[in-house]
Amino acid sequence: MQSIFILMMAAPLIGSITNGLVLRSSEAKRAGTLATVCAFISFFCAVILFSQVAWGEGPVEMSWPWIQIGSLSIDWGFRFDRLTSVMGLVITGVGSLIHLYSIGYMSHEKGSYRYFAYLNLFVFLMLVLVSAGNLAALFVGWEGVGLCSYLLIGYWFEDPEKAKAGMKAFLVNRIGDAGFLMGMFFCYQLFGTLDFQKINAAIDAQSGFNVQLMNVAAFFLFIGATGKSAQVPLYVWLPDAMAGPTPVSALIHAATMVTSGIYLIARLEPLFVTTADTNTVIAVIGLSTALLAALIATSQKDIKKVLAYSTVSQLGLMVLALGCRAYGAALFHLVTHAFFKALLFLGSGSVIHALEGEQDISQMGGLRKSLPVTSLTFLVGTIAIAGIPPLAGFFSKDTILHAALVTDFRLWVGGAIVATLTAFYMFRLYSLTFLGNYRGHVHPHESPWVMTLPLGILAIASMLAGFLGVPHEFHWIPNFFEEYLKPVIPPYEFEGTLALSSHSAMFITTGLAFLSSAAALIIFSRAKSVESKSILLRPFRLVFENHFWVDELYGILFVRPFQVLSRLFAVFVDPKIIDGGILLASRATKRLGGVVVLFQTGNIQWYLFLMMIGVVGGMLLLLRGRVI
Amino acid sequence: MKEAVFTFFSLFTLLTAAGVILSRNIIYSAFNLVLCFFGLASLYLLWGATFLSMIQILIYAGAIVVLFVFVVMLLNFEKPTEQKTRFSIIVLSSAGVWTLALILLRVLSKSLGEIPSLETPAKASVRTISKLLFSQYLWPFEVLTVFLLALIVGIFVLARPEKEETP
Amino acid sequence: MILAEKLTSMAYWSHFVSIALFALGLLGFLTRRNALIVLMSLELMLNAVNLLLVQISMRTGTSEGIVLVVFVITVAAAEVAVGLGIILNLYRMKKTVDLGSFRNLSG
Amino acid sequence: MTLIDFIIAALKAIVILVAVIQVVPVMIYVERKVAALIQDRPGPNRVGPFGLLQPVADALKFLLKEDPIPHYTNRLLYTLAPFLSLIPACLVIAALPIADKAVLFGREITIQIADLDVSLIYVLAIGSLGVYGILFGGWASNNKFSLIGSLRSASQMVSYELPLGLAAVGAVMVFGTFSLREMVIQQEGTLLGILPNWGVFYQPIGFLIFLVASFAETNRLPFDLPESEAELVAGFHTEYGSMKFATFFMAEYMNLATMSGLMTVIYFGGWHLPWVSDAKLLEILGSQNLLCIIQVATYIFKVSVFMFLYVLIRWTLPRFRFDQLLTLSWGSLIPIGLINIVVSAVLMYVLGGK
Repeated sequence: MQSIFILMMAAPLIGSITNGLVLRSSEAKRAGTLATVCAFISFFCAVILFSQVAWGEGPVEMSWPWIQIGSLSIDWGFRFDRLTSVMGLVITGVGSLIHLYSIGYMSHEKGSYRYFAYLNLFVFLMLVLVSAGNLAALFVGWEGVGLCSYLLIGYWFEDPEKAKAGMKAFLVNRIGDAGFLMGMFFCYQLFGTLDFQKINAAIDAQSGFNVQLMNVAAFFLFIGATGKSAQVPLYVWLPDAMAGPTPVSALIHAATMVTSGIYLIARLEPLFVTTADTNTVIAVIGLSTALLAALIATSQKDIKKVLAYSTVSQLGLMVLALGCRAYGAALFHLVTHAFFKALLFLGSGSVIHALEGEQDISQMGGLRKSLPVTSLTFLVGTIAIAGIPPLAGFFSKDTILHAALVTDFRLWVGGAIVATLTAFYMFRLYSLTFLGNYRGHVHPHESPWVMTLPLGILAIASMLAGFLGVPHEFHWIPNFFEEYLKPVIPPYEFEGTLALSSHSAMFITTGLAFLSSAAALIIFSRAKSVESKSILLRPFRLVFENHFWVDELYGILFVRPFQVLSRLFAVFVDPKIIDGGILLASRATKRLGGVVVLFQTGNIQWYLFLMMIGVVGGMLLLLRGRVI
Repeated sequence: MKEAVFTFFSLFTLLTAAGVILSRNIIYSAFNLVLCFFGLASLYLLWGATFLSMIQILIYAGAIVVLFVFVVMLLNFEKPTEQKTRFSIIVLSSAGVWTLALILLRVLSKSLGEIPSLETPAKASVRTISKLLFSQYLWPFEVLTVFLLALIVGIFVLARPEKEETP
Repeated sequence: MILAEKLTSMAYWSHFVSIALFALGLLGFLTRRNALIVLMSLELMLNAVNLLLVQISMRTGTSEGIVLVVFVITVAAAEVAVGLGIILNLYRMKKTVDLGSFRNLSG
Repeated sequence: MTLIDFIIAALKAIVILVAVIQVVPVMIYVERKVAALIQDRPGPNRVGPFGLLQPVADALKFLLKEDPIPHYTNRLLYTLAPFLSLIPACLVIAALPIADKAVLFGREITIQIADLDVSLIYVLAIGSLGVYGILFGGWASNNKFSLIGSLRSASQMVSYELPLGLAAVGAVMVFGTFSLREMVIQQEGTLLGILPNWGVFYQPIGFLIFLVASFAETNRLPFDLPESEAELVAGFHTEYGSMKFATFFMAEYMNLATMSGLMTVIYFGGWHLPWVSDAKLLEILGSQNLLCIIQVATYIFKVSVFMFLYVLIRWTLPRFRFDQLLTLSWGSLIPIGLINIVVSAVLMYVLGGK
């Protein structure tokens, strides 16, 4: 089994090296085929490993020593258990479909070997992240995927805007990474190890740990997760990350990388279960992220931006679930979200591809006829994310809302609003894009099969994935997902009395989703323009369209002072004080050398004369009249 | 008798050494140098270092000065002209040198005079010297051989005629 | 005892001889400008030290001094070989061996 | 050291020196006669019976000729040079053991001027000084041919002293001493019962190297590059005439004699008759002095053989070219000499001593 594991890890790495360093083929088809084959090999290995883990002898483990300093001992530990298998399947499965899709999407691109090399490298590092056996190894994958994200966002680095977006993503992630590192150090301080197994076992075995410290550790780790998983206040990089190629947005910024924060917390489930204070923070942040992003999403005009904010919103929902200690629910939503959000992104990519790069939905409309496959699959994705049964989103979202309801009624209300808004902005997007009349100028055309095939597969997955984790309300269907994860993550337990019966809550949310979908369809399917005419809504729209001016706020609060400080250093401290000091030293040396050079006449006899004087002087000094 | 011989050879050595540094003609300097080495060899002989005395003649007189004379002759094809040294330099140098000599004489006669002398002068036989060379001083000896090897290479590089620049 | 006394006096004069020889060599080194004579002066200095080593060694009956002298002679021979090689090259360059004309290293 | 000792030593020196100088006239005659023999002509035959008095006539000619000193020469060195050549040649003889000892007036007298314990090095050291005569002579003559002869001589001497010394080191290793007298004494008796116990059987290769190098050291054909008359008129002594030239000439023959003597001493048993030990001989003769005479005769005979060999080779082999000469030394003789030392050392270690 270990060899299969190694093959799973190695295939994308080899593909990356071959593409990026060896072949450097300028043809997208050749590079893409190689990358896709590698990704598929990895996927098959993941499937084999999954079957092994599910029905076979259990987790696959490997490790060899990495760092040995005094008592600190860190291994290169890998562990492929049930949780990892879920993530691994998503990464390699969705990943390989997106590789396939990319062949078509990048076909007009020159030198796309770079793109495929990065993409393969990303898959490899993501696998490192999810199969890491300890925090340090996970951090390697964590940073690695951050790097790949940076490289791919800035893939078209000739455009300064896009390069800047990559930079922004990287820098914002740094803040989260600092939190992650702090959390790691606290974990080491608390448990004396970084190994997940040992940490979890230690917490399970005894509760004598300092809860305050554990809260702090959990909090810092959560800051890391907010960075990677785009939560308030560090979400601002994700919408800008849409500057990258659309398949990248689908893979990295919707399906996999952004969920690594969720994965991290799920992985350290025993730690987070015990930290009540932190959980409150997590839940509040998750809910506020979900609400904020959903509101912003309702008035965006860029098709990818809408999806980006939708992603942020859905991630917020997952974090909310984490805050409610419903780790299984969060992971389930992660999986279903990976399917339908990847589907939506790929669909939007197909649209953009068809419209030769047009992303503004005001230039779209009525594409249903020219892009039938895309339109149909996009509709499936929309229904799925809107939470309309029996598609995937309904089940996973309902599980989360149920958890929120159990935890706190207020959280459930917020979650229900988010669900309603989700249905609204998604159907708005669908209507404006595919219904009504075509407002653009470019002649659209349907995409090739390499692009539509992944769309189809993902659409089917979005329809069926929900039945893996049917909520408890439908207790006659077993919850496979929860059962499967039971050894790693204990299922969620009911506690206390509910303000609302779970069935009625489900009916309310589903009904709201239906209503808002219908409203969106009615309002926008016949709309002449994207903007609504209502004066009443204008101030809201202004706020939402400008993302609550969060970027501007950050600009004033952090970026500007930092820039001023940098300017100070650049203009004054560096040239005057530091350079000045160095120049002073060099000038002093030169002056001194100018004096000493008088002794360097190039005449050997002069040197010997000086030496003799020195010897005579030294001897006289040594003797001090003792002999003479 | 012995003192007389000793004094004679001491004076001989010093006079010829003075000849080395005072001669205007460089060939006389070389000639004086040979004689000086002979004087030194005689002094060694008087002190009982027979082997060293022979070595002194064999290497210094037989090889080193021959090389000097050889080079002098090579350079003689166009007579090298030596400029006169400035008088001030001579005065300063002499003052320094003789001060140093005086100090050294005082120090040495004071400190070395305290070394107990043997009743009869020792004989440094070749056997003793070679035993020392190959036991106590083996390491310096080996280092010296490596040094000589490096020297051979160095000389070879120095003496090689400059290569014509090949385009 | 008489012999010992004689030796002591002889030792004194030996010191004088070797120091005087050293001084002469140093003087020659400092004042002569012909590179060959400077090299010869160097030899004189080395030999002055050799003389001192020999007489101390023979007076005390140890052979260490002699061994040292053997080393010095070896190194001196090597030094002369290199020195003369350098002087020949210098002569090839400037057609003179006057040390005053080699001041390229002047600071 | 008493006065008598001093007188004996002085007398010994004078007698041996005078005796060795007699080599010169003899060699002049032999050389001319052998040359004539090889070139198929009668040779000197006018002065005395068989021309035996020819050397006397030559000497008279040298003595009576005008002795001019060219005005462009360096007078001092020009005059000094021949003697610088002759003196080392004479000095070397002091270390050669000619015979064991004689008894005169109740005193044992060793037939050797000075019995140094490092006589082999002494011979090599003083022998290497002969080059100064040639060097200064050539330089003082202020003549390009002379100068080139001198330069050649210097490099030749320096080059061939090394193989000479290396060959001698082999012998020193075998005999375990630097004293020539010791070496001769050790060569008494027989080796393996058949051969005489001579150094040449211990050091055959060393002997060959020594022989070749000795030709170069004495500036004899085929290595007489410093005076090669075909190229350099007469090399370093182009400007010399009459008695000064004769002095150079004497020095050459003296060197020849000492080299032959050295080879005799190191490699051919010195004064020993082959297969007969001194003690047995003394028993037969019954007199130490008689034995001494026989020893001297043996020694002179052996030396004569070598001298004759020199003459023969001089008139048979052609002259080397200068680069060939140097290549022979640095390229063949020195490496072979080094290998000889190593092989000798290994063999001595394996066979346990001598």
